[in-house]
Amino acid sequence: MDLNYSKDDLAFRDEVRAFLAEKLTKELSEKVRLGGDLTKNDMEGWHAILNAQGWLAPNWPKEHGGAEWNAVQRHIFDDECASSHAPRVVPFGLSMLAPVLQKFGNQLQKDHWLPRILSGEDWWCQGYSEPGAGSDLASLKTKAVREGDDYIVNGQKTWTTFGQHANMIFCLVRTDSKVKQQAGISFLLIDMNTPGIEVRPIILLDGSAEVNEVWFTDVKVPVKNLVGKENDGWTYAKYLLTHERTNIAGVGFSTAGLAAVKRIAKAEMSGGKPLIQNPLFAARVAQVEIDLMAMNTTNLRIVSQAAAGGAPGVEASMLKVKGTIIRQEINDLARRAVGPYAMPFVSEAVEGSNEPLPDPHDAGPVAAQYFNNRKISIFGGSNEIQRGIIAKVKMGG
Amino acid sequence: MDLNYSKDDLAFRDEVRAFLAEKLTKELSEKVRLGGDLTKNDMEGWHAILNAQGWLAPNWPKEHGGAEWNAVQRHIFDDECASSHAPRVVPFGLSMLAPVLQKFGNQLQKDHWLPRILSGEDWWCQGYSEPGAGSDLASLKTKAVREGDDYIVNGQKTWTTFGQHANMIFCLVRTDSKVKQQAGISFLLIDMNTPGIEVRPIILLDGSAEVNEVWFTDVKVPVKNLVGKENDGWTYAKYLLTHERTNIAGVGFSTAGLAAVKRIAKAEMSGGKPLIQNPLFAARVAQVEIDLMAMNTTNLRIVSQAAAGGAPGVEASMLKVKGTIIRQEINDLARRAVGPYAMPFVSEAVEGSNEPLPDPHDAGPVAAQYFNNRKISIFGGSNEIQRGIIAKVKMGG
Amino acid sequence: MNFDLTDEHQMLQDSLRRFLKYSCNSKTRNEALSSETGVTSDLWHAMAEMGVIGAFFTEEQGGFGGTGADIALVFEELGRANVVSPFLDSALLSGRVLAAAGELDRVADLIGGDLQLALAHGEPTSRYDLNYVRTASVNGILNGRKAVVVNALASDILIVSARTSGKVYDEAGISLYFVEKDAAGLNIQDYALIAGGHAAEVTLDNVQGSLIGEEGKGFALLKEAYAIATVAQCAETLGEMTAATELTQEYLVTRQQFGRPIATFQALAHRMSDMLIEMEQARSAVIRAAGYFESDERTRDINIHAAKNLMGRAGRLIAEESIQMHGGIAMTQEYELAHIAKRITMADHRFGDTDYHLEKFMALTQS
Amino acid sequence: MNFDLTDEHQMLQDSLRRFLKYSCNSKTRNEALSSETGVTSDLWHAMAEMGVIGAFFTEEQGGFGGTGADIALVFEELGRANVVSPFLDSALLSGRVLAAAGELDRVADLIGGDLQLALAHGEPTSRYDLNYVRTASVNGILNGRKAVVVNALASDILIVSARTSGKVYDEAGISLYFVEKDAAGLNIQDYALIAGGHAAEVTLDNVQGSLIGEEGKGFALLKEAYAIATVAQCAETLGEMTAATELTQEYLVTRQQFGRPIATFQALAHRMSDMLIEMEQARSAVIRAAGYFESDERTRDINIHAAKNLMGRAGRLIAEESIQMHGGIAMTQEYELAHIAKRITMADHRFGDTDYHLEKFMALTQS
Repeated sequence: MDLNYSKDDLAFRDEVRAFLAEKLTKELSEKVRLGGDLTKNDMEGWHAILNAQGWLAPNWPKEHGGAEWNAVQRHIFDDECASSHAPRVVPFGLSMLAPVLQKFGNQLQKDHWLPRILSGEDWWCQGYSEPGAGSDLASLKTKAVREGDDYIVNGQKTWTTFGQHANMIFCLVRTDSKVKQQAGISFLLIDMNTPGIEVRPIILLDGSAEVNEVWFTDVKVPVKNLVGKENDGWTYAKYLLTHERTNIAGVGFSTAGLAAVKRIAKAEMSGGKPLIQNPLFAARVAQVEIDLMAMNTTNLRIVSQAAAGGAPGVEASMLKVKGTIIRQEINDLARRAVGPYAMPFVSEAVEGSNEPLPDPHDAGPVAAQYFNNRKISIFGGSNEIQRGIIAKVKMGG
Repeated sequence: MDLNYSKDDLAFRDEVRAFLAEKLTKELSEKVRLGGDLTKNDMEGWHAILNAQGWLAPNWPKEHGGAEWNAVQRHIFDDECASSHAPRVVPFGLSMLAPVLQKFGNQLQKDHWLPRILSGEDWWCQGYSEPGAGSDLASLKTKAVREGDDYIVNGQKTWTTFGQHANMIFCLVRTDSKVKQQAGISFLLIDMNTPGIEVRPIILLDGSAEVNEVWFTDVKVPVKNLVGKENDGWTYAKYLLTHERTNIAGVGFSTAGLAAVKRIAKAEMSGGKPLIQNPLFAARVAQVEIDLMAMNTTNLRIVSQAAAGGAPGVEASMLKVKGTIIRQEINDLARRAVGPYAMPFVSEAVEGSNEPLPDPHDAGPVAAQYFNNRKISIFGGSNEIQRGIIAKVKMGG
Repeated sequence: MNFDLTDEHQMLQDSLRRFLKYSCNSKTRNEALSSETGVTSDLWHAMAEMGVIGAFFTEEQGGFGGTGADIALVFEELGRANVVSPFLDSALLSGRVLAAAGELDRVADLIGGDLQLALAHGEPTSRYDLNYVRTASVNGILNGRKAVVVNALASDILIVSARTSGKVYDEAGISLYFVEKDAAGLNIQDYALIAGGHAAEVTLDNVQGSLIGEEGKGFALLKEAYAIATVAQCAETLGEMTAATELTQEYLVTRQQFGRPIATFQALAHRMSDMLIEMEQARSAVIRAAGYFESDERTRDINIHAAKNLMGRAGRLIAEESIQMHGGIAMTQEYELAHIAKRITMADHRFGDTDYHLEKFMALTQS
Repeated sequence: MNFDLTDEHQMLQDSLRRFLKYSCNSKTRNEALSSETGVTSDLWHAMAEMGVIGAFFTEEQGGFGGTGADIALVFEELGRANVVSPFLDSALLSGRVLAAAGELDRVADLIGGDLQLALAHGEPTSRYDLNYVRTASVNGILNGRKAVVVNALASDILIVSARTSGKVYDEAGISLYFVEKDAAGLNIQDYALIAGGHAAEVTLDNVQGSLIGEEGKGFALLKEAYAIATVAQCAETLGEMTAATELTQEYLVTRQQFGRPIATFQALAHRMSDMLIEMEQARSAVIRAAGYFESDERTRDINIHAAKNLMGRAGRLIAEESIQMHGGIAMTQEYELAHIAKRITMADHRFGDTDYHLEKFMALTQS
């Protein structure tokens, strides 16, 4: 057992740091740090910079242009990016669709779509959830009916993140309604510019407009855009869900968030002393820091097992639950830390303005972030679903 | 709305205080305060003192010799007894069996058994739980078969508190095994001196020996000892269970326990200062004190509604859950407060000795009390059962 | 001891609840939310006519109530209906300062619904410390900055605290002033609040103020007004928590997943039970804070600190669990719960947060 | 970075686990519990022969291990098998003090299994403060009282801390002494411990001691020995928590209520999931405390304080939830879980509790 980074790891970390110091602009990182909404250009720009460096796809095999880093390297990269406040790479094409195509796509599909994900030519979004389905993903109702060389798709998807930016969507659709729920589902790739598709924004409680409803009315999708076999989509969906769970513990985000809490609490005064010296607040900070230190090691233990061949199954669920609890606790500490300055409503997205924040500690976005991040324990398989998975694996039933 | 005691209430409180000051010996109250095990004599003596005063049976109607206090008076009495460290009155005859007899017993049974409960001539224990039944009370297996003027009882009861002292036991027994669980149960009164009954102590994890297994082998019970109708016992059992829940919030115990925690924390030194000045410990104490203040009012609100005619149903479950959480939290604080002195094992019950405790703050019993009181969220309908009741009443299903 | 409402309170509660049910809905609220100042003057006047503002003041002050119980009753109903309107800041907090200072003409205007006020007391680094005043007054000329002044833009006149003597955390030496909205040197940088309504950063650059009450004695007035405002805030939050819990109960019973109502999933059912238990505790805490408001100061303050701490903890549980059990729908702005949850959470940032009141409680009970 | 056990550690773990499974059961434990001193000498010697005690010391000290990882591995196995034996106090804590003081002959006896020790350091009002020493030494004549001295009665010789200079909380001026068991003026009031084993109140009334190491420099030795003892305690508790969790899992799957295994009740299933998550966190905390033991002192201490705090919190959860989910059976002394839960809980009272270590952690990370 050795908890220290190897020489190679340290060299890799230096390389990442140098890269971030050179390529990540102060303007962009400040926007990320302050929780500002990134424009499409911001995200595409960072995507292109990573692609030019060959670091866009850590998990992809080298043959497809991936970096093939090991678990420790991926962890180092995520960590450095989070603490430098680099933008999060949009995962839908890179980390979700790509593994499915690489495993289940045909050669034509691989050759066509994978390079376009790297180049940024396609911006993918995800068509999984439906209104009324919630955690019960398999109860989906969007239908695809075969007509000649096309499927005709009708129905509605929801919670589609960045649907307003995307030109492509991968969808789960029902191609057979007579069989039981999980059977009869297919996996389709759909051009968002096809007639009959409408995207409507959903404003979240913090005022942000990242997620959307996507409506399909008689949308024609060529049969060549079916991945794998008809009615076998549930298999691919489950495979995707395990691969969705990279960086699921969110250790990097929590680390950056905790640093921000400490920074605020050193500046904020309470009873004539810095808030960080208030024992009750300091104890809250210390407890979550201790949990995060352990989480960091739990994460490394699990991902290093995964690198060694074990698939992260129930462990991914554990990381998800505890990781979101820690992140949400840090969000809660941040809103407490800023005191009355948590109250102002500051949202460039909604107001379209960019006024200076009203307080001395960049406090503006912390309450919005607190509310926005309530989602992380709901979306991507709620914590209740994850607890059910853990119990089932560990105790059967 | 008026949160203050009325003049009459205050006069009643003074009367209770004067009574306790006169009748409760220092020796007995110290034994209670230090969590010592009370002897049978201790308990019978206190029972007799209360009976002489006419205060033994607050809930009984006056015709049977009860005090017929209102909810506020009962609360005052419980509160004063707890803060004076009076012994708890053994409830099995007084608060459990008596209401059942008063409502469902025949005249002969009432005339015979009720006076003997008051006089202390009979010491009752409870034969409800069975091994393997747990929270699923209706799955009981102890059988009573009618033979002439007798039932022949075979089976086993468990968790029978003070079974070693009792001369009578009220039992749920199965008189018909062909019907579904709740049906086919009868309510029998059984003399513990009948041949075929054996009582075996169960040592609890804190070393105490209060509860017992009771074994029945061909035990003859006269049919006149059947309460109500054969196979209708479940109705009486449920009635008893609601009446079991007097003083269910345990506010008095918590109040006394919290005072003890504060007393210890003022004497105990940490880093050169009294522990009560340590902000982390003080915050724990303050939080539970705040919860307890609210609980006190919740309790009064609920019992005063009950006095006004409403039956405490789901509210009793709420009091049980929150009341046990608060009591257990106070037990936890007490064990923390005494530091390393929580570790010694001090149990007069097991060791039969009465050596002075090894520390300066009467710390000896606090860890044992912590472990012993894990039972309060398990016995008498576990907190899981109570949460189920609340959800069922509030949301159906 | 008696937990029943008086007949008068029962009538007030009934009529308020009926009125708010009829006149407050997401449409009127969204109008208030998106209005320039956060105030809906129709609602304000209608409520004033019902005597709601009068209930905040004693008969000697020109009102017909003024007890903790009167005020808790009104604010619980406002919370239950999720009303966004500055009754707390404009009418109660500011009004009680003026009433205690003997400014009864202004109070009469307030009760009539014809006056909007704002109390500019907190400063950028005061956090929740009531004795922190750096803004200085020399012969009534004020200089300094006031932070997150709720209702500043909509107010007809500002009440501003300033230091006439002493050091920044001293209780003595704090004075109160009227400042006209059009006073030279006054700047109001207005912004919307997350939970609805507006506030502003107020800067004073050689602004002329006119003294309220006695010079240097403002702290006692502020402390008293903040105490009753804290009771009101707790009661309002209790109403909001009730609304959130009822919505969640209803959702659990209605919403189907895996072929059955999610209320039948035991993990959720048990968590709902815990929420309902904490609701009873929260109600008790508010009853105590309101019921002991007229007791001696120590008893009053202990129960107020206890209540605000308990509401902070229970409020967090109710808001977070309500969102989590709803799932995605609760994340959307158009669903009622999102708004309620924001109000519950933001209440923790008013008049001292969970830990602030815990420390005050500790100081009073563990010395 | 590498989380795998070395081949040597894997072998040690396998052989220990096999041995303990074979030789430790409730019968042997009850013998230890009811014995006069709490020590089972057969087990002690057998373990010493396996090299268990040698693993606590470096090669220079006469052992063949001594790292945080060596020690955590052994104590986790002891915990997993719920062994009641004073390895922690007699061999590790006392032994590491002697090894650091250069008393290598004694260490050799200890490794051979032929010596029982006890460290008499804490005092009736020292709580967890390591620098609190009131017991005084004047020319090696000791006067004072030592509290809850684990293994005192069974020890062959006592190690006693006493103050040779300075005030009661000073780190400088603490000296260490051997005190013979039959020394005049020494009184040992022995008692059993809740979690098994024995301890004693030790009073010293003009007792002759013989100096260990340098006069006045004892604190550094104590601090180092307490640090490794804390790691060992965390590892042992981790083993016990693993045992409790496994028992509970098994019980949930086996136990039927209302006609089905209680593992299928979702509320319990979800709570078990939370326990399993905290078990992973606890394991990580122990890995860190052990793995960083050889780092710089600050890194080492941060990770030890973090671990003991986390074990305190997770341990409480595991012990209390295991009992609650078992129900009545867990309340009985004869059921294995009762014993395990007591050991987990009582670990919070050794070498500083949950809050003590949180405060130490705060001091190191928030300055």
